[in-house]
Amino acid sequence: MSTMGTPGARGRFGEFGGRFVPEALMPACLELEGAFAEAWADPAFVAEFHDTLRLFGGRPTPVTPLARLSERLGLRVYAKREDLAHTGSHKINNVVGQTLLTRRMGKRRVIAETGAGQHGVATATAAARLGLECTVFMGEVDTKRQELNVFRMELLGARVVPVASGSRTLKDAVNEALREWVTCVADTHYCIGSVMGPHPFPWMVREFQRVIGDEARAQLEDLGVGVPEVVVACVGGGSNAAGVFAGFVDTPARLVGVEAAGGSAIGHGSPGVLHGMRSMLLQDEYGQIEEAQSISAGLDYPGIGPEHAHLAATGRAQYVAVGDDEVLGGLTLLSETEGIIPALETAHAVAWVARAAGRELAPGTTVLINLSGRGDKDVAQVREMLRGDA
Amino acid sequence: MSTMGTPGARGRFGEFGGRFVPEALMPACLELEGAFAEAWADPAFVAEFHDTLRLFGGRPTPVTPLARLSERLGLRVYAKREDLAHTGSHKINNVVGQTLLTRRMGKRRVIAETGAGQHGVATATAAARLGLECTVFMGEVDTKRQELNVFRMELLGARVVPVASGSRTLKDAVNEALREWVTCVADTHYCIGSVMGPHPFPWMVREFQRVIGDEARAQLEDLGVGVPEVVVACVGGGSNAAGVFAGFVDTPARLVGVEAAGGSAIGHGSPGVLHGMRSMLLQDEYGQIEEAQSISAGLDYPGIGPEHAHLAATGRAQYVAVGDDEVLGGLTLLSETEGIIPALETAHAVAWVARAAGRELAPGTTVLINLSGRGDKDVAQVREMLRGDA
Amino acid sequence: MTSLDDRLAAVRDGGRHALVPYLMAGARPDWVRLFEAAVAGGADAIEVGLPFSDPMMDGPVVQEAALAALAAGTTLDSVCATLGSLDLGVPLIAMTYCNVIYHVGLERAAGRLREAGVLGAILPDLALEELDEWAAVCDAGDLATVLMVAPSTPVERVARLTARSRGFVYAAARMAVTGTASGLGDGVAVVERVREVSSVPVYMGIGIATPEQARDAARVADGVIVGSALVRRVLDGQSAEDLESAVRALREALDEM
Amino acid sequence: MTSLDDRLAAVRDGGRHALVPYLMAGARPDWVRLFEAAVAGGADAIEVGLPFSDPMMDGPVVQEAALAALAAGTTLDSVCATLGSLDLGVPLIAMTYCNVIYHVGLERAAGRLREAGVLGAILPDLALEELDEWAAVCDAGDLATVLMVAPSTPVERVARLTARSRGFVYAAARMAVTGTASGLGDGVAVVERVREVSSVPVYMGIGIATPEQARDAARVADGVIVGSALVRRVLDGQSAEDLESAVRALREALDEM
Ligand SMILES: Cc1ncc(COP(=O)(O)O)c(C=O)c1O
Ligand SMILES: Cc1ncc(COP(=O)(O)O)c(C=O)c1O
Repeated sequence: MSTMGTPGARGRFGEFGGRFVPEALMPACLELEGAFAEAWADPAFVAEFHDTLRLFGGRPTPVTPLARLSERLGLRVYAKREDLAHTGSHKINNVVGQTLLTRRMGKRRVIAETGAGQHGVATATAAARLGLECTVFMGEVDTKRQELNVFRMELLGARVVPVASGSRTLKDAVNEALREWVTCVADTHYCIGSVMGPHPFPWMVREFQRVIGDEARAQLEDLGVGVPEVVVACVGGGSNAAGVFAGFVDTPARLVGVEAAGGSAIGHGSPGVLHGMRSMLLQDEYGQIEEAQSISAGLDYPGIGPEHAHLAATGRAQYVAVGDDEVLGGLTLLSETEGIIPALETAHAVAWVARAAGRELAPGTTVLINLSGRGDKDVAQVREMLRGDA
Repeated sequence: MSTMGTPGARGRFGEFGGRFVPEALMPACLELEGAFAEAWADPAFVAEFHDTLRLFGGRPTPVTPLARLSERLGLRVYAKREDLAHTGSHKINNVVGQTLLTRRMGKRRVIAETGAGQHGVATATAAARLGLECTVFMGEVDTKRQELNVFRMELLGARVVPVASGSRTLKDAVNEALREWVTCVADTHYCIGSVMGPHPFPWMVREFQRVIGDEARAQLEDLGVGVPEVVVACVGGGSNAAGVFAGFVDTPARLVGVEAAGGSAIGHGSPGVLHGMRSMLLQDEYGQIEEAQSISAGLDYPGIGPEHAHLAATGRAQYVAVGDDEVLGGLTLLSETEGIIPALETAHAVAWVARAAGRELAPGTTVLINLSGRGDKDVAQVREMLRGDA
Repeated sequence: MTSLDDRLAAVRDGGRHALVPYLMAGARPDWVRLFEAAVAGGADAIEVGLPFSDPMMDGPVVQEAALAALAAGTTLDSVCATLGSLDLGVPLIAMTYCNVIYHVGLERAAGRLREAGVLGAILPDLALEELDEWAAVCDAGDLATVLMVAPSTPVERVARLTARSRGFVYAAARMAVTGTASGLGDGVAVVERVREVSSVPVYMGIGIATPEQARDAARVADGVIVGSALVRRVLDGQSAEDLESAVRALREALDEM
Repeated sequence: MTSLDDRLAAVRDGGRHALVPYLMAGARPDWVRLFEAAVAGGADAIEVGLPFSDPMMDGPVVQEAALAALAAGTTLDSVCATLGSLDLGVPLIAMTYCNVIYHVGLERAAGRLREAGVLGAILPDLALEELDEWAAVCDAGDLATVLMVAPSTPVERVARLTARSRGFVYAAARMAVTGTASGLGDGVAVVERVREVSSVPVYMGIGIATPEQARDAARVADGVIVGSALVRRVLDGQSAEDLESAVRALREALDEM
């Protein structure tokens, strides 16, 4: 396949991807693959998807020229504003797609995993809009750290199930969602939150997210910028990065994914199989999965979407890591210079650009940052951290 | 003047409006009036305003058909989605306009009052983007209730000054901002947060907000709905209502402003002079201003914009009140049926529509609700309240 | 010419610089006694604060006094009733905010004040542009409308304000709300601007607190208004005698001129 | 035909319903003793759990056992070393997840297991679509790849799975992860679907906990797999003797058939 094209029937991206799930789930994965392929080729479905994103999700999100940040860094920086999408991040693109597909497949319920709650809130949102039942699995540790997001989901009519197994965080929420899915796959769709999991999820989620890159490409054209020299996005599972990269993979733009230093599956991981996919994973010498560590819950994942593992392996995209200490600097920098408080996840991308300015990024370089989400959810945490510093 | 047209030199809306400020501020008010009139007639300024709203503010915000709410209420309900604007409410429209004007007037600093912090955050945001210095006055009571918004403003580089005078809430923050303005009017613009204050503020803020109504009018046309039968908005100072009403005032649409029962300046107030304007006010028998009481900080204001007082007096718009108890119902209703958690302020408008459905609003009536803001800021408070109920 | 014009012209004609203490009616139960003390100390007129809940031209000291007065139940009527039963021997000038007056009704409010012996009124939030109605009422009722000129007031506007001010012109010494400050700020320039267009008496106020400031002000102005510095003493619980001495110190500084 | 096929065919040919307890290697320090007790109680084979941090096909009981085993330092190597030094007398079938195997490398992992005397392996997250590589390695190394058929498996797929399963076909009695449940769920139907396309032995598992369930299962299946019910006892600290009795109870139920 062409880079970031349609994967073959095995759902492989080079040596990564595939489908590593219990037989009980295979029929559902196959059904989903067929249903998605068919829907995505159906102009009526595609139109419904884009109409929903437009009328409900707030798309297109703008590309904002960041004049003051550019001046500060000696670059020409633009931001794709996923923070302005409904529920505050790019997550809505994916869940709108998957819930519409759920309805199309005749299923009445969705389940989802969530870490900090962003994907859970997004799923609950999209489910509420279509009147689908919704259950969200969330690590017990996270339900406590993110009480308000739990309540948000409940307000939206979803049931939140605290997951007490394993490390009781995102990784275990995925496990638990998969276990639940085994029991209810006939009427329930598993609305996974990133470009991960078994085929067709990584492909499907990337396709639902490519609207980011496609829009940005056209918008930068309209702004007279053309193709940027560098496209930067933070990477947890990798959905916002995949979405924006997809719009520029066929251009000379350098693609940079920014991982959290403590969750750097490309930087510190090795190939393995988890959550239904073969990809790069943080694991010990025996193949036991290690816990990721990041101040941003959304990057706190020991794996990465298989397509990113492939893009890294082929060198088409570059993956770098940013430590927790730099992230706060990225967050405050963007806030002060541009009036945009980014999510902690997103602040990784900003922090890398700030670090690379004048070094890896020559003065005057045109950079598109995918502003994957807004920081409102993180303000209390950032406040604690800045106080702790003081 | 025509209804919601340009007021004359005295800034009157019928018997309301005007300019009741110390002489020290009059030159600034006159300068501002001139500067705004000139800028608003300058296509370059208007273009800069609209470009900024588009590229930075996330406009146009969509009009969302609310299918499930409509079915539930037996109406045809649409929502203008100001919750999707940058910083989470319509407040951004006004501050973008005023900060651009500040720069055009050659001033280097803005001050603002804020209640819950929405307008303060918006002002800090717009100021950061232009590199203007920013000071926000906030009642001491509110700085404690809304610590996170204080921190947000600080992240954006603003200084927040707790106001310890009077009732230490919004009303006193306005007084304090006016007092501060007296001392620094030469290089500082007072970026007021609603359609209130002395002329030209009520007019100017309405003009900056009319983008809501103008967009919605065209969008409903595009959706094939045409002019809705009813346009509903919550009213604190009245800026979101004025903005949406402005787009429909020349149509047969019924215009409904929803006040908080405990801050109902039209419902329970009488004419008076406060904060530089003559309008309807909550006051005692001696003309001392009374404190408003509402669960939503943004409606917790004893006055109302003078143009609303006039629209009420002439009957062109109708003002109704909704009690705190109904508001939570409005909030949960919209959340569950449509996946949109509205601000508590906004929930007043939803609650009135829910109450009026099948009564004042005949089945099938087309209703546009201005969804002035998102509920994220209120989630902790709503959680407390729902728990308190349980 | 209003009665206030006459009375204040007489002060100037007597070669004297006018001293106008500002005191809040009702700020203390013994507020009348304080007013008398100010007169005994040498006041030529008293600016009588009528409390308003939202005094946008006042700093913390006057705000506090207003809240105290309101808490004690002070109203326009209660103050007028008290003042009407007295003769303090000097002109009284009410200082309050539009809403207090508008709420009662302009004619009724003016009538009340005048009946109580008040000769003038300062409404700091009543802009020149909104003046007509109130000015007409005042002119008809022999109540002097005292207007303020600020450092920010452009020259052409100084002339218009001055032309419409009765009794005296209030020259704001600085861009600030009421309070204490040092020096005269822009006061001299403001007074001079008024002088250029008119020969009406000009009194300087806003941030004038000490005898030295008063004396310096009187080098250019016809009188001074001292508010927060005195109100502070009232709030601090000083006795009428102490207040009288404080006023006398100001008096003496002025008389040195 | 793999060695496991031979051994299990012998069980069936002996007119016996196979009893396959699932036990987690390393879940307790005395785990070998527990394996021996299971054999003594009448097991025909043992499914040897090799712990994985993220066991997506396992319910809480097996998860807990896996975490205990990992905490005790259990690895593929440590288990193989122990098993290689024993002869339990019944076939061993490893049950673990792909990553444990992939991480070591397929050939090496298969070699290790086979050297340790393990005759088969179940990787519940290895889908038919991903099977080829592992199956080739297993076939080459005489390690039986046991595949699972689920209630959701469509008929044409049952045939393909059955054709590629070695030793036996694992008939999942219900749409669920490992655990205890009542009744046989969809187990009978699943077994019948396999029978329609093949004569290989079919063992039923997933939620089979009690002797009664085992007996009922054996009415249609060639064997039963009992996991969580026994692992629960292990986690609860029951003695090897108690475990042996529990296995024996299952044995007797099967033998009643
Ligand atoms: C704002 C934001 N950005 C990025 C991420 C990381 O996810 P992904 O890498 O799939 O975009 C998250 C996940 O929660 C998020 O909330
Ligand atoms: C979301 C929202 N809606 C409405 C209001 C009320 O203001 P206005 O009446 O000026 O629109 C506020 C004020 O903070 C607000 O935040």
